This record gives sequence, C-alpha cells and structure tokens, in this order.
Amino acid sequence: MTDKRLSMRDAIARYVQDGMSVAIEGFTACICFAAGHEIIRQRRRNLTLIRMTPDLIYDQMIAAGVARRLIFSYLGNPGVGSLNAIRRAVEQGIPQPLELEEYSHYGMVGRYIAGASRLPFFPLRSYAGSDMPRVNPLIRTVEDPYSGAPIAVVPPLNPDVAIIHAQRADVSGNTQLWGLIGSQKEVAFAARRRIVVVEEIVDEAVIRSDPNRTIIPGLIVDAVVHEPFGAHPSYAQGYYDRDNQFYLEWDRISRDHQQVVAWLEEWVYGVPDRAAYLEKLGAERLARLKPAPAPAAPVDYGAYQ
Amino acid sequence: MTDKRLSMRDAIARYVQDGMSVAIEGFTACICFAAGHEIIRQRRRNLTLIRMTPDLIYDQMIAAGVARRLIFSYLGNPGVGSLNAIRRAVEQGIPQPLELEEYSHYGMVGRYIAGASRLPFFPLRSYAGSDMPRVNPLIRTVEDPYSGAPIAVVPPLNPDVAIIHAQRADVSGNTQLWGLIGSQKEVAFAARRRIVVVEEIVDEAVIRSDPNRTIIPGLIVDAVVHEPFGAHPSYAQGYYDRDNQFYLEWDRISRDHQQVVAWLEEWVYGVPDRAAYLEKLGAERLARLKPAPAPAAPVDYGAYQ
Amino acid sequence: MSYTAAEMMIVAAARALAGARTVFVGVGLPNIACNLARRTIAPDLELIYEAGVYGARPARLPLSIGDPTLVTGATAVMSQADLFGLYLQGGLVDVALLGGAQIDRFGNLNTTVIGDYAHPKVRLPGSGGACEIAANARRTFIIMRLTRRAFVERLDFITSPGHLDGGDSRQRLGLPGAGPDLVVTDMALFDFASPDREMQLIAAHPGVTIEQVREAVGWNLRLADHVTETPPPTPDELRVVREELDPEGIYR
Amino acid sequence: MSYTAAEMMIVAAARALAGARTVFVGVGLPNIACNLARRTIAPDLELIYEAGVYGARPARLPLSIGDPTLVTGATAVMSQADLFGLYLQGGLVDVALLGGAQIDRFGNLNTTVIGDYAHPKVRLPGSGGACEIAANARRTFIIMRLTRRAFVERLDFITSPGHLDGGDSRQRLGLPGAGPDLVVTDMALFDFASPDREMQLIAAHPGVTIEQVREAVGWNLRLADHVTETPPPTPDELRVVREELDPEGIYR
Repeated sequence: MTDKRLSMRDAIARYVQDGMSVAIEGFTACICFAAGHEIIRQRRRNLTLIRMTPDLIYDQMIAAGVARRLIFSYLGNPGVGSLNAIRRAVEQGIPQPLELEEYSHYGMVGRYIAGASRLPFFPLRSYAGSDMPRVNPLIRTVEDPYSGAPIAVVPPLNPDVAIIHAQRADVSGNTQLWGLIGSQKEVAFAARRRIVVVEEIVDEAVIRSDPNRTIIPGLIVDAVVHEPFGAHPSYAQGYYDRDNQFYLEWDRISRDHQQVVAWLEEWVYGVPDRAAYLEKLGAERLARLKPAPAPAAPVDYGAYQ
Repeated sequence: MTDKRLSMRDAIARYVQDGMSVAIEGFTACICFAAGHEIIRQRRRNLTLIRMTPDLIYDQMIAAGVARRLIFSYLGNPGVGSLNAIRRAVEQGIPQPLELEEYSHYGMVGRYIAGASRLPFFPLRSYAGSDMPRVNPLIRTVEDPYSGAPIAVVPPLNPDVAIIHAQRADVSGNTQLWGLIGSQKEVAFAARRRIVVVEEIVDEAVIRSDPNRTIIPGLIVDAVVHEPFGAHPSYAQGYYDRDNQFYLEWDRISRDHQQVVAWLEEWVYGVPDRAAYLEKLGAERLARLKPAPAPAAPVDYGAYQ
Repeated sequence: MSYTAAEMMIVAAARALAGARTVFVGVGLPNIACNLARRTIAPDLELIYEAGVYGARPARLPLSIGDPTLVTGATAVMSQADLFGLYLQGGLVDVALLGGAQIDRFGNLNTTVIGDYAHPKVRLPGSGGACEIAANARRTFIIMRLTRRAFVERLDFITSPGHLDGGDSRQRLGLPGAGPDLVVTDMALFDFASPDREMQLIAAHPGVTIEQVREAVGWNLRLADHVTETPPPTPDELRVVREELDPEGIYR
Repeated sequence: MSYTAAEMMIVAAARALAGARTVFVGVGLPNIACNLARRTIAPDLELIYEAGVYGARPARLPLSIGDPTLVTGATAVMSQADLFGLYLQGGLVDVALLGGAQIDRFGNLNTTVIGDYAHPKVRLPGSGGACEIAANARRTFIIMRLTRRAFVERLDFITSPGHLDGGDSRQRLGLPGAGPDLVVTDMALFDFASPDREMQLIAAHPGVTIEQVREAVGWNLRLADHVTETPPPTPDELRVVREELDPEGIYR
C-alpha cells in the first residue's frame, strides 16, 4: 500500500498550479478551509474555482485574487446573507473582475456525474422556462428519442484538482465520510487529481471493517493530508460543530475590502500553516465546538472463511 | 409512524396481481426467495418479471408458470451454470413460452435510474458495435449536442412492484442494507409499490442512529415483512451464507421439468409459509450458514444540541 | 394576543401544509413554518432538506441548511445526486417553499440579478436548487415580504419558473410539477386558482386593507371573488413558535 | 513438474497482468489468475468485481461473483450504478477478463444465443456486464478453451465488441477502451498486434503444435512473425495455485 501522506503545503505545491481548475467541494459540511488558505498563501493566480456553494472559503480566495473564473450554483453565506467579496468582484471588479459560469445545484451535480462517468452530457428536468440557458450556452437540450420532447442537458465537468475533506482515511487514501456527503464522491471521480484531507488517519483495517462506508478509493487519490480541524469554521460531523460566530463575523468583515485584506494578512499570510492557525484560534474556542457522542448502532459483515 | 408490517401472504395478496410487472432484485445477495415462493403459492399468472440476474428464484417462478415476459441482463446460476428452466421455456416453450427483453447490466441499472428519477432516458457508453440494439428496439441513440457523436440510451423502467430484501428496517419501512447493495435503491425508487422484507425489525432509533446507512426511506414503502432467512438459499451479509449446496442441487433438479414440478410441490406448494419451509430445511442446516462476527468500526455522528 | 408579521407568515404557511406528506424546506422562517405544521395540523409531515437530509429531528434550531443537528437522528442522509434525482425529480416532494428577490404576476421568481445579467446592479445568490424545485415539486408555496420592489410587473431575470405566461404555458413546456399554489406575505395571501393562473388576492391579514395590498404590488392586482381576512395566529400556534421552535426569537 | 491445461491458462493470464493496477474479474479461472498475479508479478493489483466490490480480500475461494467473502474486509463496496458508472465507464479498469461461447478473428464475442435470436438452438446467459466491459476497459484479455465450435468464422450474435471489422473500426465507433489484447486458451496464446487487428498466434503451449492450433480454429489462422513456445508454469506459480488459491482443485 503506497503511503501518500503529504503536508498541506507540499500537496498544494505539487498539485495546484496557476491557471488550473480547482474544486473544493463539501455542502456546508467538510469544506476544506485549510486547503483554501494554503492556496492563498502560495499565491496561486488565474484559477478557475468550482463549487456548488462558494461559501466563505471562495469569498476569501477570490478577495485574495487567486481566481479568474467561478463555476457555481449558489452564492451565499449560508444562514447569514451574501458573499460580499464575490459580489464586489462581480459588481465592481475588486480586486479584479471575475467571470461567472452558473448552473442550478442539480446542474452542477449532473456535470460532476457526467465528468465522473465519462458521459458526454447529463440530462435533467430543470431549466425549462428559466432564463439560465439564455445566459449559459453550455446548458443545451436534446430530443428524447422515445417521446420526441426536449430535455435539458449539461456537459461533463472534469476539474484539474478536487480537494475533499472527510473524517477518516488510511495512508493510501481510502476515504470514509458520513453526515452530509454532498457531491464529494462525484467530484472526486470527475477530477484529474485528488487531494484528500482528513480529521484522522486510520489503519487500513478500520476502512476494511466497513467497506460500504468508503466513498473514495485510494486508487484515485494522489495525496492524503492529515489536518485536524481542517474544515473550520465549517464542520466535520461527529468531530466539531460549525463555528457560527465566524460566519457572522465574516459578514461584517467582508463588507469592506480593506478589512478583508487585513483579515487575510492576520489569519492566512500571517500564519505558516493550519497548526499555527488553530493555535491562534485557541484551544478553548475549538473545545466549545466539540459535540457530545452519538454513536451509530453496530453493524456486522460476518466472517466468511 | 405508520406500522406497515404485514405477513408475506398478505403483502403478496395485496400488492402483486396477475399481469403486473414485478422486480425482485438483489445481486447474488439478499434475493427474496420467500416472496418468490409466495407468488408461486398464490398462483399469480402473466407477470412480467424484472431482474438483472434472474437466478434460481426466477427459474423456479418461470417453471411454475407465473410469467409471460422476462426483462433481464444475465441468465445464469451464478458460479454453477445455466438456468435450465428458463432455457426450457425459451428454447422449447415448457411449461409455456417466455418473451425476453434483454439489456446489459448497466443498461438495466440505467433503466432503473431513469425510472427512479423521472428521466425520459439514461445515456451510457455501451451497445456500440453490439447486436443487442438490433434485437431490442428500446435501445436507441441520441446525438450529443456538444460533439455531435451518437450515444446509446435506454428508456425508464417503472415496475408495478419492487420487492427488496435487506438486513433491517423499522416498522414504517425505513430500511438499511449493507454488503452488496446492487441496484436495490434504484429499483425501489423506480417502482410504483414497494415491499421491503427484512431479517430484523428494529426500533426507529436504530435507523436514526446511522442515517447514512438508510437506503430506502419508509416514505416509499407500502409493506414491511419480517422474514428471517427470507433470502435463503441466497444470503444476507452478516446474517448467513449462501447455501451453495442448494445452488448445485438445483442444477441437477432443474434439468428435468418433472423433477422441478416435484420440487415445487414439496418445497413451495407443500409448505404454507416461510416458517414451515425453514422448519423443513432444519435448524442444523441453517446454523451451518451462520458466519463468525466481523463488526464494523464505530462511527460517531455527534449530538448537536 | 399580539403577534408579529413574521409570526403571521409562519402560521399561514404552516396551515397551508395540511395534508402534505413531504415538504422541501430551507432554513429560517420556512423551517419554523414546517416544524409548526408538524406539531399542529400535519403530524406526519416529513422535512426534506436540500443538503441531503430526509426526516430530520433537529435538537436545536438549525442555523444553516446544512447544520449538523439536521443530520444526527435523521431518518436518511444521502448524496445530493440522490436528493435531487430520486427525491425531488423523482416526484416525492409534495410541497416546496421558495422565496425570491422578485416575483411576477404568474409566480415566476428571480434570485439571480437585479439589472442586466452581464453587468448587474445587484448580484443575487443565483438558483441553488430553486430552478429544479420550481420545476419538480408537486406544488410550491412562495414566502416573501410584500413590497413594490419585489412584486414587479417584469422580472429582471427568470431563475425559477412559476406559471410562466399563465394559462397552460407551464404544462405545455412539460414541467412535471403543478407550480405555485400560494404566496404568503407579511400583509396578505394570494393564490393562482383562476384558469389563467394570474396571482390573485385571497386574504388580507388582520389590520391590512385591500388598498394597502394593491399599493404594494407593482401591477394591477386581481382580487379573488371573495377576499377574506386571514384568521390571526391562535394562542396555541404562538406558544409552539415562541416556546419550542424559536425560543430566542431570531425570526420574530 | 506436470500441470494441467487449466493451470497453464491461469499462469499465462496471470503473467500478462504485469503492470496492471486494476483488473475487472469474474469468478473461476480468471479469479485464480488475478490472485496469482497479485501474489507474483503484480503485488499492487486490485480486483474489481462486477457485484460492486473493490479491493476484495477473500478469506476463502469465492464460489460466485457475489460471494459474501468478497465483501467482508474489502476496501470499498458500492452500488452497481457506481461500479459501472464511476469505475468501469469512468475509465478506472486497466484490464478486464472476458470469455464467451463464440469468438471471431477480431475478438468479438457471443454470449447470447447459438442459432437465430428469435428461435435459438441454445439460449446462452446474455451480456451481463460484458457488453460495457468490452467497450470501456482499457484492455481486455479473453480466456476460453480453443475449439472449432468456439473459434468461428462468423458469430451467431455479437454480444460484446472486440475489434469489430478490424483496423480502426473500433475507434471510429468511439469506443473508449482499446479492445482485446490477448487471447489465452488451453492450447495457445494469441494477440491482435497487427494494424488490421486480426487475431494471430503468438505462442503455442508446450507439447502443442502449430498444426493442432490451426485445426482448432474455424478460419485460416494468421501466425505472428515469431511464434514461440509458452514458458511452462514454474514450480512457484504452481505451488501458489495449488496450495493457496485452489487447494481443493476445483478449477484444475
């Protein structure tokens, strides 16, 4: 079994290059802020960022100037309000213009599925009667050969790199994820390279004890990064809660570009890595995010010898 | 929470009528022989039987004369040889002719997916260069609107009834399945009615302790049948092994229609229900099929209060 | 017993969920409305969250659509491929609650831009799942505050289809769901029951006049044959909202 | 050291798996060949089973494609939608092993019927996953016994495409995988290395003459420039097969 463990710094240095398309997925849960911050720190430029819900992490990355283009389906600070930095880039070109390519959620999921399964398109019953196809020529229709009726399709999406945060993996990247699984599996299979970031590295035997829980096989994983609390201020089910205080603070900070610059200086450029970020955040704050236990009922696979 | 428990007799009497299309799925694992035998016992006729791998259960049902048509992708006694009764129906019309409608495995999966997600078709990279579309006019092509190249499609499949065997469910039909999950989820969502048959009825709290394991929600379930060993001679992961001795015996029995009739008389018509079948089989034979424990590693969802 | 406009909206939406088996819901006010319905007139109602959760039993008020409290103790948690493909597009959503920055007389919604798409005055969040929810849910309820800026003659952008140009234009396009059924605002309720599917006032909330409603709508509003007064929240409804669902009064 | 024809087939197939990372495999002889390769020249080879299993570590010889011993201790177990969509059609299968009742000179396979489709003399199992495996795997190896009934001038039915009419006809049809690479039989080995993709004899097993091979093929067989003799199984290969993989000699 190949040991694919790398530090976040090395994983980003090796796999994320200027001009690439990068997907850091995770629907509200398991959003890999640690990877986003490292991309900012390494001053990548002209990236195409891909994510259904850009969330705070892309607001920060776009404010930091790493991206030229955004492929997405919903721009929001979930439960709070707008993504102010992205709005500033779109409405005012600050710090630089940002091209948008937008879909509905299921359209993005469908693009990942088509990309992952080498299909030329993914059909879905969305977009009829909407203006979305008018502003996005990649949303097309095909004729159903059974009824003759038109149906919308979206093309495959194959990001150069996908970065997936999860609860646990073994050193070769066999990865298990629970709670909200979003489109983590689909984007991982669709991408050309995959970096898996986990709360815990576990023995291969742990993975093999529950093979139905394995969402991403090591077969397609290029790097495994062990980064506890790597999804803060989002969360990892069973490990920590969302740090909602930060989501509210960001709404205030992000209203002003200079404040964002100062925040990036302090919390991203000003710390060498995630460990330093967590130390700066303080153990007490992290401890407050820990949930009480809620174990899954046991399951037995049976030994067949 | 509605209590949907029924005896197998009542579930079949209520939901499986002459002339319906019926899918008893389960790829090698969790094949609901208990339901198939009850359908034979209730002497249903003119059914369209749907299953990727008809296996012994459909060999028995077709020999018993319940079916007029078979939609499938692979006719075999897995690991042993042919399905002799089905061959006899196709090659010699014994006990009656059988219409065949055939796909590849992925074509069947795609038909279920399209049926489950209300899509007019499912595209797949199979069938090019094969004679299968020539003999099945429902396998068609559409033109990819991005490249102009043709791609094969299959139409949706919506069985009147799907019968799903699984390890556990609560009384309202929230169902968890592990080991080989085949296309059980897809066929359940595609069907108009669903009967879930389980090894164990568990408290709702067991299901809710591990929601990622829930494959079929009670929302779509019409009846829950508690039938331990209901998949014998196939198996339920963690509960019992395949009874390979029977798979070998069937190869011998099924070579002669009269022997099949005698077997059905003794093991299906001759027993009132599954409990009687199991008693006839003997506790010792069942005990030999029990595996040693192989528990899954624990998983914690966290209590967020 | 006094109550706020938000409480009136929550209560009115909850009552309309009678008979529904499943509801596709976001957080905030719609979330409270659905949970109120479960505790009152629709005890078997199951909540489906866009994040991939069916049958949530949150131990606290969820702060976002993907709050971990929605996952723990839920009946089923699934990929978004399954959520959108099997549950929503598969036809299992009875009612969905939607909102928007702009709505027109046929219940079409804009959540994309104010102004020109290429050079927007305000860049809004975009579709999220709204475009497919509007297409696939059997019925949709729209919940938004009634203002002239929101209820407009012409949308800047159609994100999510309602009754399109009215009449049978929605069916002709082959949309699986029946479209908007009810609009719940802070001043009044509207439906689309007429054959041409144009929004019509069916009830004004207590203390609101028909004239005030007309004033807040950006087109010549049609009235139903019998415009009634919305029955105010009952003490029991208010108790559930205030004591159980939103004890900190976040959405009051 | 003596050995059977089946053992020669197992060993020859195993050797050809050198360098492969993943193999899509059925039970029986191909299963033993793959496990032999893992224990000898391809220690990192991972087995993918049609039933939905990746990285199986069977504790016993599996009796069927869906044996529970393939599940327990595997790296990943998935739905067949994921198996066929993400793993196979997604392009993650390096080599697949196929067989058939009939094969033609371009490696096309028949597993559907002998005789006319509507009124078959023999109804065979059908495609199973073979049609998509043949389309999508990067390369395929075909394993079958060499007889004149099986190696035919013209198939009764093309279930799974090989090199179709030869030459670039496969690429012209847009099939993602490169098609058949090797045919392993109990008498000889064949490849398709010539530009017209016609099957050619590359090696005869020890004790088999080229004439005997020609006799068993239903068309005028082409020979490679240098037909060699297959190196016989080594004592080590035979030891692994007999002691570890098939101790009861089921597939001998």
